[in-house]
Amino acid sequence: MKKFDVKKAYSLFYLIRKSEEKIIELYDTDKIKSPVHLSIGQEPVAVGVSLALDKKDIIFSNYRGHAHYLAREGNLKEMWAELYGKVAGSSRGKAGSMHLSDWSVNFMTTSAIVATAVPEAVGYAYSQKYQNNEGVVICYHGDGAVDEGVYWESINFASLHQLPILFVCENNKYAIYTHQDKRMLGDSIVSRANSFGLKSFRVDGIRTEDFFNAANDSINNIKNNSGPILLECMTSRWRDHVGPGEDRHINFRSDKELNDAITNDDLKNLESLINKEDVVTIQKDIDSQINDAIKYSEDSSFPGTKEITDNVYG
Amino acid sequence: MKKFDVKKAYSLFYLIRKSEEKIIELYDTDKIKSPVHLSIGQEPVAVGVSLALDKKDIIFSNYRGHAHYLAREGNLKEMWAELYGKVAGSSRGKAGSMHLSDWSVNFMTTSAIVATAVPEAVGYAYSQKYQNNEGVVICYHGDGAVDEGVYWESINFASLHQLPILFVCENNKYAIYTHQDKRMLGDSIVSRANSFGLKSFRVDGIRTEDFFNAANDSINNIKNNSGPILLECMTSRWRDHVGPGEDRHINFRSDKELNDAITNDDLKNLESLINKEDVVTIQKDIDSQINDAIKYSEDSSFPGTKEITDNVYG
Amino acid sequence: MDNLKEINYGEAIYEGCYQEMENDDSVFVYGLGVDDTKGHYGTSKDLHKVFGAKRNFDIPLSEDAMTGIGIGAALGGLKPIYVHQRMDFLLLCMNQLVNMAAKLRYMSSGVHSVPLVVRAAIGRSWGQGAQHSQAFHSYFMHVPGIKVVAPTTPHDAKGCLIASIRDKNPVIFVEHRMLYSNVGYVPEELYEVEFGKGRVLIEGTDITLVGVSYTVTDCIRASLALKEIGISAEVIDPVSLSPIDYELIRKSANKTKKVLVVDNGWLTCGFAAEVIADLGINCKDLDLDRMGYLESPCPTTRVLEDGFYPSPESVAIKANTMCGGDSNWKPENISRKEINSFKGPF
Amino acid sequence: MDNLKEINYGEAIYEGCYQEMENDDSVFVYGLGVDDTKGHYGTSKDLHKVFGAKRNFDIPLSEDAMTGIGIGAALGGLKPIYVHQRMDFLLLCMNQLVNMAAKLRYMSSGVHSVPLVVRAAIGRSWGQGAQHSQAFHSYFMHVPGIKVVAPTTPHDAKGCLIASIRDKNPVIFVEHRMLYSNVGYVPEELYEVEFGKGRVLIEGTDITLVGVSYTVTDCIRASLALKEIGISAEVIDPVSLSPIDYELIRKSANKTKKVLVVDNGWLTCGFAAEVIADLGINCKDLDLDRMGYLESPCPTTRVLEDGFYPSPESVAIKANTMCGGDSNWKPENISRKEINSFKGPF
Ligand SMILES: Cc1ncc(C[n+]2csc(CCOP(=O)(O)OP(=O)(O)O)c2C)c(N)n1
Ligand SMILES: Cc1ncc(C[n+]2csc(CCOP(=O)(O)OP(=O)(O)O)c2C)c(N)n1
Ligand SMILES: [Mg+2]
Ligand SMILES: [Mg+2]
Repeated sequence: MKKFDVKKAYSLFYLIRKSEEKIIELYDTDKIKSPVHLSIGQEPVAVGVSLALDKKDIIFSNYRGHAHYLAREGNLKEMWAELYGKVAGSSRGKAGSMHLSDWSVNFMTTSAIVATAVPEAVGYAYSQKYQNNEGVVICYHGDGAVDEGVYWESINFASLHQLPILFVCENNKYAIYTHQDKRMLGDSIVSRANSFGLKSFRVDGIRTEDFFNAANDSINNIKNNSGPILLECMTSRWRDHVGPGEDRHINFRSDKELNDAITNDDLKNLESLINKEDVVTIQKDIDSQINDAIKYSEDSSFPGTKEITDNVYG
Repeated sequence: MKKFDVKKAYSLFYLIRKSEEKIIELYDTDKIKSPVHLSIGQEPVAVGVSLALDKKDIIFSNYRGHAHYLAREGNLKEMWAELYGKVAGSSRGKAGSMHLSDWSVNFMTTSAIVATAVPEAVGYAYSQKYQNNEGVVICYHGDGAVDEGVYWESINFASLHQLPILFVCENNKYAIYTHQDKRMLGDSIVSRANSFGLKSFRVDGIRTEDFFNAANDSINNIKNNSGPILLECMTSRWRDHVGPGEDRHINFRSDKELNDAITNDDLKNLESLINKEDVVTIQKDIDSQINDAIKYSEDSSFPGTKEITDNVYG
Repeated sequence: MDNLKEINYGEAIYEGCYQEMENDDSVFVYGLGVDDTKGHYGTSKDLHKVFGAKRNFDIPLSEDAMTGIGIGAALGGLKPIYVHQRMDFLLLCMNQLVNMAAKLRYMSSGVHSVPLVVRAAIGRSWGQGAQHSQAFHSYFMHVPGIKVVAPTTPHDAKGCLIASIRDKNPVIFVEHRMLYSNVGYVPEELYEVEFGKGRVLIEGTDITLVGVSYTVTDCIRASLALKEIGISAEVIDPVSLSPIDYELIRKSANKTKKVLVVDNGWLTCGFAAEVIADLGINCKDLDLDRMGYLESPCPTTRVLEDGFYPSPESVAIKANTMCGGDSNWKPENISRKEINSFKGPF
Repeated sequence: MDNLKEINYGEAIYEGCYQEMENDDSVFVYGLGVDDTKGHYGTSKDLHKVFGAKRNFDIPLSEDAMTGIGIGAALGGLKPIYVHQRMDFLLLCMNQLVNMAAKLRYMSSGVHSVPLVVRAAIGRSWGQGAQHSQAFHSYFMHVPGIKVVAPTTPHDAKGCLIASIRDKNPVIFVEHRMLYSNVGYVPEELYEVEFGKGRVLIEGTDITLVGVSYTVTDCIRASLALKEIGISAEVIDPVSLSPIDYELIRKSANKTKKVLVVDNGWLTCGFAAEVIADLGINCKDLDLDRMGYLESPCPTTRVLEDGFYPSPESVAIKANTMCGGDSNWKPENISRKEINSFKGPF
């Protein structure tokens, strides 16, 4: 079992927050050649979960994947270059923000079609069991994903075969602007999943540490053959569903709801737990990493049009 | 609320049983131009449910639909002619056994793709509510249908909108030769559906009357705005999944399981509750109806090949 | 049709929908986000405020069931319009559309009808990548029992939508994101654009250009560029893809003897293949060719994306070559406001 | 390839699968009923007894997820074979196949590969009706990133299956129920049939007949009937549909100057349209035509069903007419054992 490492948590959290803020800052220049779904507000989940993982564990994510990727300690430069659509990007610009992947950190794939990578994660877990491999599969998805039938088909198979997989539902309560209450009767993701034979728990924390603890326990249980587990992680998306903007003008949620979330920002809390000097060092280091990554991306070239039809078939 | 009418129950049950037996008898002649999925053994569900219905109620069924159709007092002659592939059939031979439909008795449609008519039933229920119509929708489906994601999507919408629909899951424990235990963890159809906000009950009866009582209560509740309900009706399929034969040679279930079901045949029980004379009259009447239907089908002609492309568009 | 108003494509769809909802209580509109403040590019904006939530409502992310629910509601006497933000999502609806909607009438020998309209937007703008950019009109053309329309002008958008709603059959109504801002004159009243009739948008004698949905605008722009070098290109907008107006295309082909079909999708087994096959079978001595999406998924980065799609330039170059022109000729930069001005974020 | 054995198509698939499972531990087979006593027409019979349940297992009715699960397992280094009893069920898998399987390699710029094989049987026998008879090979031909094969002979069935398993890309392996009993000589060892190569099954000079899967047998039988009236028909089996051997077909077309494509599915935007479009673009002065399913769903009753499908007779009649023959000519009744002897029940 791992222990919660506050400094590491702060550092990853800060990295994600600053990267997303940089995206917002730069977006108007049109240098980023991709729609972006920002993770600001949802960092505690990704950071908490990632700190509980081993190198061998495998991640499946979705279009809102920056936090998942960075918390996994993916390659910052390649991610930025990918957003810029440059050849130095992790997929030479073909993927963009919505389809990040990077096998060097077992960050498998991210789909822009909601819930569509969920069965892939389950299939990967099947292959882990088949091959007696060690890593646990982590499947990040939103609360909207559970509206899709394929989600329940996938869960059913995972529990039938007792596969080594942790589902991490980031419940920010909305699918775009539609509240969960308009999509399902009752607040029942956990009970639904339980009824499919999946051990399921809600994590109501706003603290990174709470998500870490839950994930750490779960991963440990899965490694001890508990079968698959679902964590419903309550969280909040601070920006608009897509793009760099805010969404208060759309009036689909109360200002208070959002303000409360912002007030409880765990970044401040984590910062308060570390000594000032370390904070400064971490911030400086990360700020310069991000600047380097942007410079790296600006310096890289665009792919040539003959690349369009490369890598369609293997 | 309706009362259980033993004579009517017996009569419908006998009609279904004899019709199916006649199909078995005739099948080798190749006069029936359609694969058949027989309902023998499952009659108590269809008869019990149908006796609880009003004319205005609407049925959606599946490829194993003979019992549903006959219990609904559909047109016996047209059904037979449809099996024969003749123009006098309810769909001029284009539908066959797997796609029976008959609007004169609100028997809407039957799909051969598992679970595929379930959302249609829900949509019809939406239209009933939209138009303030009275009839409740009945959606028959098998235990295999709940494996499909579309089932949970459909249930979710029905419960979210509190639609007037009764789901009747005929749980014969098998999808073809695959036991429920090989398809889901735990025996949890009712708890799964409950977790989706659908009031769900298991009816363990082998008696037609038990299914009637459950359906009668449910329909009554739905008419009083209870929202949708699911009845998981435990039952047994005596013949092979498809075709006129038996399936003991396949060894996928124990002989005892099947023998027990046959021993408990509710047809005998219902017969014992009616006076002998009535039994004789009913049997004679139905036997001759079936013979008439067969004669009617034999006399009808096949459609002409120019009909192939009729009714593709309206 | 006296009163013409200058409105855009999105507004034309909105107007057709609104007016037909006023006209017919059984029409309702549903889909992800149809009742949010954006209202699917304005096309369903605030309809719930006017007609109530039962006639314009948001749904759970359940494309498969929601299609069947539309079919069921149609069986129940209603006229549902299911709106999709991306045509890519129709891949989740194939079983319901092909196995049910397209077949219920036939299987019942004409008793059932399924007056369902499925509106689906082709997602192109920029950076949409492999899963938010696809067009599947040819999938639906392939299947008997479904109709397909892909209007290009605001006039046809309104008239086709009304005709689609009134049609007894399931209709796939193909929209294109880069068309919403297209402006044109549109009659104020209710009217139908008849299915199965194409339009000659520009008359010409040297070559026939046939587009689909947004690529019709590529063809128009190409024809203007070609005109400057003395090539007279006829531009055809088929409008209705199933049924399709083969006659009109054949007639033009027999006149110009050269046909370039510019698909808004992949070529293999697509719309362009269909049109060319028909001409290959029914006409003689034609020069035929086709263009469309390149044979790959759509790349995200802008430079590759620009090469992936046909453009007025690439269409003009190919047409010029087919007419015996210099293969090194390039038209002056042709402006495409809707593409260049698009700023995202999505 | 010395040791030849006479076996049928179903046995050839079984043998190819069995041998490759022996050869490669990462191959596994799953699908509805694959481990039951029938074992999908014998093609997967008792594989679980030999290789264990993890390598041959039955599944819940969850086509959508089970496709994604295969893709995920392929990403994890395995080689899954997903078996479908009817091709109609693939409509439930379109999102996974088209949006994921076909694109993961591209989106990762070549890092991912998805060596998934999807076996799907076209359901024709009799009485299968509208939902159990369909063929969707053209849907997959349409999409870059997926390969499609449709072998007709036992030899090609075995060799294509092995090649499909070893291929890095997702492959749709099209089977046809009326082919399982086809007998032919098959090498005993492991071998691959190369994708992208078609075969001239019968050489001829007057007309080219191109079939797909089962309609290849219609073409062969038609050519035998045509021979009797002095018409020499060349019969081509494309075997591989994506990639497709355009060259071979063009060459034959340039020789015979007449091509009839007999599709095993609907015509609009289908395989036949594609082949004819290619010929229309790349060859000159050809007589082209196509046949396939009639433009309706498949009717259940036998008399209508017989007219719905192409047959050796209807192919021969059309070919004869294209060759200038009497349009009232009819071939002697051509025997089709596999169709006539089929007794159901399903
Ligand atoms: C199948 C599908 N339907 C609709 C969409 C459009 N869409 C993109 S994101 C989204 C909301 C998903 O919500 P959730 O799963 O809660 O994730 P979140 O965006 O809140 O992180 C929708 C509806 C899509 N991408 N895929
Ligand atoms: C989507 C789909 N997958 C597979 C099949 C093949 N199939 C036909 S019936 C059946 C079993 C269905 O079981 P259940 O729902 O329990 O109904 P039952 O036959 O027992 O009445 C299967 C797998 C199908 N028709 N449709
Ligand atoms: Mg959400
Ligand atoms: Mg069952």
